[in-house]
Amino acid sequence: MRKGVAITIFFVFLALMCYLALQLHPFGEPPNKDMDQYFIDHAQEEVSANNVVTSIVFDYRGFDTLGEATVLFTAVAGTVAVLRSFRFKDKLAVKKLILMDKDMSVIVRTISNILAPIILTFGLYIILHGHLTPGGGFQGGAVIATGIALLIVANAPSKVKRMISKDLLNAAESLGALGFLGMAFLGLFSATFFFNAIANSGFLFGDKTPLGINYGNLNTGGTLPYMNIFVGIKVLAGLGAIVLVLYLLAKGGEEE
Amino acid sequence: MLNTGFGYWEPIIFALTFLLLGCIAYFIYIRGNPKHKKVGEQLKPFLSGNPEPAKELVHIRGRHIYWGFKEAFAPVYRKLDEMHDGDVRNYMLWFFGILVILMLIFLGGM
Amino acid sequence: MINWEIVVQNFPFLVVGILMAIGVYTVTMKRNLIKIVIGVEIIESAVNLFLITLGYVEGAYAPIYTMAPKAAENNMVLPTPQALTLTAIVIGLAVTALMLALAINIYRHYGSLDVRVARRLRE
Amino acid sequence: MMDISQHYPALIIAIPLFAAFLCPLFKERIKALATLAILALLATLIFVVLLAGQVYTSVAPITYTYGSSSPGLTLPSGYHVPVRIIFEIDGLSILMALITVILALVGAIYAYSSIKDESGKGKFFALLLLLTVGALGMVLTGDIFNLFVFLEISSIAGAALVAYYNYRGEANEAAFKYITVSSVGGVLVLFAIGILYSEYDLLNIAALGNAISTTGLSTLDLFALALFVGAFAMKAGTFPMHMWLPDAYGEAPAAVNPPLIASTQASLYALLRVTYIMYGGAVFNYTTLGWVLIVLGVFSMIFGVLMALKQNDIKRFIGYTAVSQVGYMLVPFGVGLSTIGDDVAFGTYGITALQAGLFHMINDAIYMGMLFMVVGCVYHATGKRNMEELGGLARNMPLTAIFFMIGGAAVSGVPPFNGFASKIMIYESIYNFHPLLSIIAIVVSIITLGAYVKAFQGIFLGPKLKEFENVEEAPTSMLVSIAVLAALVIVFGLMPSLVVKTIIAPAANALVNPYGYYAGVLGGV
Repeated sequence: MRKGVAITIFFVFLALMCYLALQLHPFGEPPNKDMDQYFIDHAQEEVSANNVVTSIVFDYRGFDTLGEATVLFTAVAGTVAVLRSFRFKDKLAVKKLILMDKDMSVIVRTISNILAPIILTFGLYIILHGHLTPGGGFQGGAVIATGIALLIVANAPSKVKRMISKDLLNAAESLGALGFLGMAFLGLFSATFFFNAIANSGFLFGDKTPLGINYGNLNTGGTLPYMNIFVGIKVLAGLGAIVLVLYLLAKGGEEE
Repeated sequence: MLNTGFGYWEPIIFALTFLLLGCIAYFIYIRGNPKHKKVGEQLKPFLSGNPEPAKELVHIRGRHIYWGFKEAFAPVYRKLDEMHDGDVRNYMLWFFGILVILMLIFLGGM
Repeated sequence: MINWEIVVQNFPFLVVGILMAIGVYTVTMKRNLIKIVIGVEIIESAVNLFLITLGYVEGAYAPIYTMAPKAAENNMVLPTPQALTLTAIVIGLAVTALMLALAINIYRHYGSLDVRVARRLRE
Repeated sequence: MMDISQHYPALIIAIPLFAAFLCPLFKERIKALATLAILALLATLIFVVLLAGQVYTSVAPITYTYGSSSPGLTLPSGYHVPVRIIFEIDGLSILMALITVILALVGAIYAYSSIKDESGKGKFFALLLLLTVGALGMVLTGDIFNLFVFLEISSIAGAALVAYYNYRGEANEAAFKYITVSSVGGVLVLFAIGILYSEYDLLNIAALGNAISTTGLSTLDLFALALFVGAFAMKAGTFPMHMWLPDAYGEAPAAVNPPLIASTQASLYALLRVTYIMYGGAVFNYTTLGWVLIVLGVFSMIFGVLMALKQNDIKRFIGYTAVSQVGYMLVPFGVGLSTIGDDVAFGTYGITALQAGLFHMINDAIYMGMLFMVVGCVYHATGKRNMEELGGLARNMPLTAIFFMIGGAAVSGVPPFNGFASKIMIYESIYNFHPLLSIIAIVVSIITLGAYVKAFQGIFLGPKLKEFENVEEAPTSMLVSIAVLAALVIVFGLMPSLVVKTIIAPAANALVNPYGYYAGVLGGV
């Protein structure tokens, strides 16, 4: 009975989705590009960024990105809160995780020690060049977080706890989020919330970008590079905290 | 005064009327027999001569209330219990079912 | 009756629809909580793919001016869907992290990841 | 140099967000955390009230353009579509924002005593503030994708808070169900946004509405509408997509219930925004859409209250009555929507139904928040939540019992409390649309009263039980926060006409004037 209903719904849904796909505009020929043409035409002079996507992410729709950073912050806070240590109060609880305080093999540790600095450098590059090339704070932060994750999973929980503390990561995350919010507030004092106050002002990262296709000037972008850096800190700390909490939990060495 | 289009509702008048009626009720209450004794046999309930059980034993718990109503609606409740089986997949199934029905209604009916 | 040219041209959109339906199947039929998380992820990926395909313009270049080829001038794909997808991916990541954390806790309490076990709340 | 009065919309979001980012740094210091949260929410409340003054005195909706060189510059000079994120605040938005902030503030005051003995307090207050930010952003924004982002913030924060008592298996289970259902709903909203984007290349609600009304309704628009209606109705907790609601409400800490209710109401707001405003300018068959809402509403009413009647768990019981109250809002909204094409019917009862629905929406938020906190007090004092094990508590907790009585009377529509004021408006306006609807509403109201009598008897009446001899009245901060809402219940009940005239009527008028909303962004269209 239940299975039959589910299969029926699945097929009706599939049919509706296929019908929808055929109703959409032909692939590769958007019928209307009013808003996007504005971004392509004006991103360089208004935001002084070569990367149009980053200029949308951090300037035109910067408020969405604040929301996005908030979502990540919420998820980290939520995950850490949900996985905080507790004493079982209900009788049915049976599963206790076994403590496994062991390093991974020498090969893994050596390779991860060699790779981690390279990954960190690459992540920094992605963060700093977010307004010129593909990438930005989120992507770079995620890359750095993989480096941290590599270091975490290669070592024993007791060693990890000495290396990185959850409090440090939490504080770094709050700092990144507050810095991002602060950059948004900076605009409030000159025009509106999220106004790009530094672009074309001559301050650090405040140069004008040459219009049209160019080789890229790192010293452009206004608030974009600052926001990228803060978001990068936030993302690497947040993802690092999630990996750390999950790892310590899986190995049975959760923090009190 | 709240005008509902076909009548009105004035809570202040209602509250005043309520107070007035309360005063009248209280007036009748204080006119009662002052000689009524607050002690003795007459306070106990008469249970065909049987002794009165302890209060804790006759406490009616929440579950017992509306037993008749629940019995009368038993077939409905059986269906509803089946539906609320706590399986997260069924939650999704109801959601997608309604979604599909809505799509069909909207595409066909508008 | 079906216009096959459109079917071929809109194949990416069809893939999105099929992926979504697979996600629906996964969340309504699979019994393992982790598989349900995967099903939600499939639906999320389908929507992300949908957004990205919306921005595609035939023969156009990435919307980045740094060292772009000459032909890219005035011939770029729509940038907004890429920005939206970036946001949607991060949101999807956040949801997944929280769902997995909750699944871990359910396992610790109930000793199982079966949805038929994880239903103490009913009626 | 900077005129602060222009920036209220930005500050309303930024202040609680700032406080939320600070919260984890305080860790377990409950006093500092509660002070921070309460101060931030008080500041937000002040800004919301100031913004309300602006909204009620101005003719057009207030707009705030993020990142442009001046807040009122909705269109970049010389361009015909909005490109930035715009907050557009009309009477309805500000009504929802007011109620959201009040509920969050009350929840924060309540939390001070109620989570004293738990760990992870910093995270708790951060998540509480983030839940509020999510609901506030949803009701203030004028951008459909931004609405999706805030929807996700509120559902993730909500799910994490539902699982806050993580030593209870049921709490984790409820949170898992909640996040699964709401994330799929959110993703489908995003799908609908993508469909609309593909057609019009716009994300602003006003601009989209204008585009839909000028080009006419296409198949794609209807697909998007179905997805929006389904997802938002599910997030609002309508039958038969309500099953997550009693789970989540029942397992959440009582302090979180008021903001959770606010986020549910925000989803209902989004449903109204999409149906009345975004699709309001297009010519299509409103009656079908109206009847869809009415049918969903009637089912929610009847089955919600039937399930409530057999509940023995005190918090799930109130969760099911919340489902039934959602029906009371959907039915008048559906009636208003069905009559929107017919000027005579709309003038005589449609607008009253709409006002009644909006009035019931805020009344419901107030007394439901109050009732959840009252049963939270009972749980806090006794550690039990099954009516089977409770009884005779009125002797130990007289104030709690009185508050429960007020809340129960309000929810079941006993005069002179606020529930009656909005319900009489609902009965009389929907009677003209279809008498049967009115009869069902009245019968459900009676069963609700019966259910609350059962709960009151089960929890508070009966002889003094041995195991509850040492139970004490709830702490002051919990009682104060309940008293605030109880005062609102009584004030709204005694002065309904004033409330309707000052805050409800502007909201209803904003809702039926989609072109005014479009003009707020696009200029004189």
